[in-house]
Amino acid sequence: MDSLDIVVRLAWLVGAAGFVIGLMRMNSPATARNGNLLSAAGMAIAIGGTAVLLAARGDAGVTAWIIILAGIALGGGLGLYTARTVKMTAMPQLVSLFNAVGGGAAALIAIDDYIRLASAQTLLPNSIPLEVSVPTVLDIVIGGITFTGSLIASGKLMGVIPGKPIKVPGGQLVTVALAAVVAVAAIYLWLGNVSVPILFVIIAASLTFGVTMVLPIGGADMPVVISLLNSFTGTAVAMAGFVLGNDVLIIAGALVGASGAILTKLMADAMNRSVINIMIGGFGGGEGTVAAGGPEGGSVRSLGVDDAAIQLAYAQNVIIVPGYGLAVAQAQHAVRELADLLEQRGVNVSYAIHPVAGRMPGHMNVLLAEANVPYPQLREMDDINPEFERADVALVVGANDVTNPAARRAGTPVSGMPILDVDHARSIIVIKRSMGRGYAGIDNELYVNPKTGMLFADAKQGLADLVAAVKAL
Amino acid sequence: MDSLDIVVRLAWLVGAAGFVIGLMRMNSPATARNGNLLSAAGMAIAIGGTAVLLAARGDAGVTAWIIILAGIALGGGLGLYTARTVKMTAMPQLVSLFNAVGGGAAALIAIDDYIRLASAQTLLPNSIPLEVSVPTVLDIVIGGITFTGSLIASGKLMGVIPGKPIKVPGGQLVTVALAAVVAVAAIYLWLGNVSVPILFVIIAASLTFGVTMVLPIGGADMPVVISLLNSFTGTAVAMAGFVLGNDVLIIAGALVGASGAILTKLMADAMNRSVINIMIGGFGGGEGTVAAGGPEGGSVRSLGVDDAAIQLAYAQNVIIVPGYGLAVAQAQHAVRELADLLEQRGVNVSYAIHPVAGRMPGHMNVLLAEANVPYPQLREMDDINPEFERADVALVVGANDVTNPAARRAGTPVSGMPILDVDHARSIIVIKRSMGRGYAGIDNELYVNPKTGMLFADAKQGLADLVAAVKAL
Amino acid sequence: MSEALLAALTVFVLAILCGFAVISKVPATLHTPLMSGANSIHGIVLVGSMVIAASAHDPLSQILSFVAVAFATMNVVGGYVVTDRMLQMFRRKPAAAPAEKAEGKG
Amino acid sequence: MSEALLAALTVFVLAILCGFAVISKVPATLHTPLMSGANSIHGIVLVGSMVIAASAHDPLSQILSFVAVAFATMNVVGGYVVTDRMLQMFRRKPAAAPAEKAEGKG
Ligand SMILES: NC(=O)c1ccc[n+]([C@@H]2O[C@H](COP(=O)([O-])OP(=O)(O)OC[C@H]3O[C@@H](n4cnc5c(N)ncnc54)[C@H](OP(=O)(O)O)[C@@H]3O)[C@@H](O)[C@H]2O)c1
Ligand SMILES: NC(=O)c1ccc[n+]([C@@H]2O[C@H](COP(=O)([O-])OP(=O)(O)OC[C@H]3O[C@@H](n4cnc5c(N)ncnc54)[C@H](OP(=O)(O)O)[C@@H]3O)[C@@H](O)[C@H]2O)c1
Repeated sequence: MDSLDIVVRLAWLVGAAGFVIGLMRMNSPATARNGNLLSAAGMAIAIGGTAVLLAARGDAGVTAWIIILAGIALGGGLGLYTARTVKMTAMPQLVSLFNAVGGGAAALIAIDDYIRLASAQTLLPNSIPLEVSVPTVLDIVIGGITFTGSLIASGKLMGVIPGKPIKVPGGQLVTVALAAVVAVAAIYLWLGNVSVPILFVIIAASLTFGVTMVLPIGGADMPVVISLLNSFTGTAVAMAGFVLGNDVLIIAGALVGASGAILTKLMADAMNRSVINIMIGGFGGGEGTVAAGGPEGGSVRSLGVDDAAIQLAYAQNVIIVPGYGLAVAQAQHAVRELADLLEQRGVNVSYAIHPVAGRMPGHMNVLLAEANVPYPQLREMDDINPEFERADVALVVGANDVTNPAARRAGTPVSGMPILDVDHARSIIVIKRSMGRGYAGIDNELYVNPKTGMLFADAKQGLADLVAAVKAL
Repeated sequence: MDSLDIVVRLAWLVGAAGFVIGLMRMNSPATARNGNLLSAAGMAIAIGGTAVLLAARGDAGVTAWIIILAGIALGGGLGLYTARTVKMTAMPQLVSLFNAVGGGAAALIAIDDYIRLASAQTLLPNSIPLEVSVPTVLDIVIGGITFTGSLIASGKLMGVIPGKPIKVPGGQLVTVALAAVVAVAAIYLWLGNVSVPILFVIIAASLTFGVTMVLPIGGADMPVVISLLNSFTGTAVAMAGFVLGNDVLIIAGALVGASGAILTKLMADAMNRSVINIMIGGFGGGEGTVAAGGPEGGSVRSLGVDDAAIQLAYAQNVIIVPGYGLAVAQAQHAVRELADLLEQRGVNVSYAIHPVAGRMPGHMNVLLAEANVPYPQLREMDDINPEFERADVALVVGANDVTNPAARRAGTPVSGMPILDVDHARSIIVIKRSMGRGYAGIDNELYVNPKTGMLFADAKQGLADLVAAVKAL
Repeated sequence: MSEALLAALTVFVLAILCGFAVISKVPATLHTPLMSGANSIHGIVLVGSMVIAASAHDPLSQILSFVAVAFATMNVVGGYVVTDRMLQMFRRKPAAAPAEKAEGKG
Repeated sequence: MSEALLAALTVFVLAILCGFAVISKVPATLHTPLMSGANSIHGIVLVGSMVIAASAHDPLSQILSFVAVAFATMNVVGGYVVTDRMLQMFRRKPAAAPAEKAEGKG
């Protein structure tokens, strides 16, 4: 091992360390951005080192360099462009897309490696040791599933593919069949047989599996699915590392595989679902905005814009509770305008952010931050809940389940989900279009609370009206 | 590498994994004990594997086995006995003792290894490569410092050595001189010279350094010092791993080295000291229970046992605030007795545990748990602080600094230390012997608060009197 | 089982443990950025793609490795940029006491 | 720098990172037990001590390795036992809702 080797290997190690420390720092808002940059620096070092190695070794011919540079130019361009231009709320589907290509790349490495070995060995049995064939197959299977799975997930979030669960004809049967095929083929290769056609059977089966796995899952559960597939890609990359005998791939891959798994669990917990239950499709995807009469036992009080405006303008403390409806209506700027107006009048305004308000974790923060709402005004649930008691008005904008007191009782679809204690506020104003239900598809007792006034309107429109009305005071 | 090698190496890997997962689980009270057992299991596997390896290899003669087994019997016996019999409050010094022997063992490995090499090489220059000499020297230096340093720390906590800072004649000079000697000697060896005498110079200097490093530090800061030395031992063990080329030593050592460092910082933060500032001796060690007149501007109201008993007996909510005085007076059982008595009378009682109440982190939990106070009644500071408002009586037993409102102002020795909001309680009863000061050596404004009544007594005696008085009601 | 494989396995296990340990109690706000951040990290597969590209001689290998490189680079570049955009959100007003508080929670 | 050393270094770095990551926001209550727990772990030095003892032939080596083994074992056994004693403290009443709460904090 000459000194160049050593230097490059050390560079890879430094890169890997960068990833770990970067992730650590991304655990808290204060250091998160710096953590991401750190991780990026690690990546740069690792890739730079590789380039130096290839150049110095000179085993990369002109064509090879053209391939590499062209590939980098193309991929880099696409990545940069899409990442720069995507709308805040469309980010999850983009992440899913990047995840797909990552998994794809990992699979391609194993495929290419296997084909080469196979041709070199001119198909002698046992010519490919288990040490190689096992990670190769795993890489291809996991990478393949991730590739198509992530594409579907992305498509669902983009709306290219309908978000609602799509039953695959044959359903479970197909899945089981595919799994069986993969298993048999894998064992065949592990027994020492060398066969490219069989490899392609595995590839095809894995790709199909990815599709059938994700199609039946509802759009609302996609964040969790994407996170899971992200963890898969990590594992696939680690396998690629074993195939190539490259430590940095193994480290980074395993790191993402493991942390991704934890993260997936955290996400699922945050919407009190279990990952399993999501993968086999629970109540996910019921975007039920079914217009429904007021919940039995309790009359709904509807409120005029002017009354609402007066309540807000003369309040001491107002807490705004944004929900999915705000996102749908793209009303983030409107709500900020109203908040600013109130603050000018000396009302102090803060936003109560429920961890799973909207349809992806952090959805509300992303939205409101896009409208430049100052971070300090965004308050985590546990942080603000005690303050509802002191709030004169809680203004609920397009939020439903996350405010439903039913969650405190057992036996409802939202039971056990921590909620915002909106009902502790002195008075409550709810802006939504109708008595329609939320994601969980149940009525909200908050709306029949005597303290509650309903302002029926599209969030954006309703807020605009309020701004006008407050100005008019 | 034959299959036995592989099995043993895998066993070591499993052991290492056990350590990491064990530590993870020790991060939360619920899983902590199980985590420790897991780590112990990992240790058993690693050691068992080693024994098997040695046995199968047969390179260990009869004498070797006698040495090993005798050593294990002796060390194990001592460890088991001391650990079983030590009093709860004496645990830190014992941990420090175990830490000392651990560091010692690590150093001995390197010493032995070096002497063998030296004699084998019959002292040819450059016969010992840097790869060996660097970790060897580091191991010996760090291990040596830890050995004596931990012994001193332990001695101070046991009271064998006076707890108050002891100025070393020559002070800083000696330290610097020793450091210089070590540095020169180390470089001499790294330059390729082989010399056992020089090695012994290093050993001697390191051992002395350990002593001069810890002597000047006050007893109250020992928890932090012990934690720091603990992290040192980890590093020494990792170095021993490099010397022997043994992965499991490297992993476990590095793990402890790093986690120990973080833990040390957390501990120091908890008593808002900086590690540096402790090592060069800050206000640490001032166990100033100097009797002092009531703080200027404010009269002290002293309270009779019976009045106190009545207040407690007819209260709704009582929060007990234990402090160092409770530990000194060994009053944990007395306080529990009082609490039970009150609970029987329908008062609900909880304990407010300040992170640094007493003289070691967790001191109060350890004490109260010894008296079988049910864990749920022990409430972390952040958890209970909001509840003082609702407390009819806050009963402060031998606590001082952790209740001192002065901490909320800048410019006092306790400034910035988070405190228990005892002064928010409707009324306050303080049991202590006098107006004496606490660790920080300043007066406590709480004691001159009109809501406060002082019950001057030794904690144990005072509590006993209260129990009697409450029973008498 | 070769020495090399054993070493690789050791590294693999340690990295997994790091992965488990590194994600502590994260505020839900950070779930999406964290996911995105982890997503960029597996872009490291670019290193592997470059390596195979360097030794690709037949057309098939060349095509495969070209696609691999392009894919991987997209993952790397896009991943880090989009993550950074998400995180820019967390910038806050100059003097923001409450922010510190919020961080405390984080 | 040999292949072996590089591998060892990789493992070393990863283990350090694990160590940093593994200690998250721990309640102060657990500081002492955690310290004690970590303390027991470096008792792994017993493995090293056994190895040198096995190959100790001259009296000096034998004495050194004997002491090393004894020291290390004391560290291991004592460490785990005392840690366990500290942690037994955290057992709680059968039906203890608040305990759950307290854990949440942990
Ligand atoms: N955050 C995540 O990661 C995530 C992921 C998956 C699922 N979920 C689930 O999603 C739910 C989130 O709760 P949420 O309260 O934010 O939303 P929600 O419970 O889904 O309710 C959204 C409400 O917004 C109203 N709305 C829709 N369009 C609107 C518009 N243009 N203007 C005004 N209002 C409009 C709807 O009522 P109208 O039709 O009457 O207007 C609907 O009741 C939770 O159940 C959570 O578990 C969250
Ligand atoms: N926990 C840790 O890890 C750690 C480590 C090092 C330093 N510290 C520091 O130690 C302090 C801990 O605060 P604290 O409030 O627990 O204790 P403290 O501030 O040291 O006060 C203890 C008080 O207990 C009283 N006392 C002593 N013996 C007594 C007895 N036999 N009966 C009744 N009362 C007795 C003393 O007053 P009288 O003399 O009037 O009785 C003294 O004022 C903090 O400053 C902390 O930073 C903590």
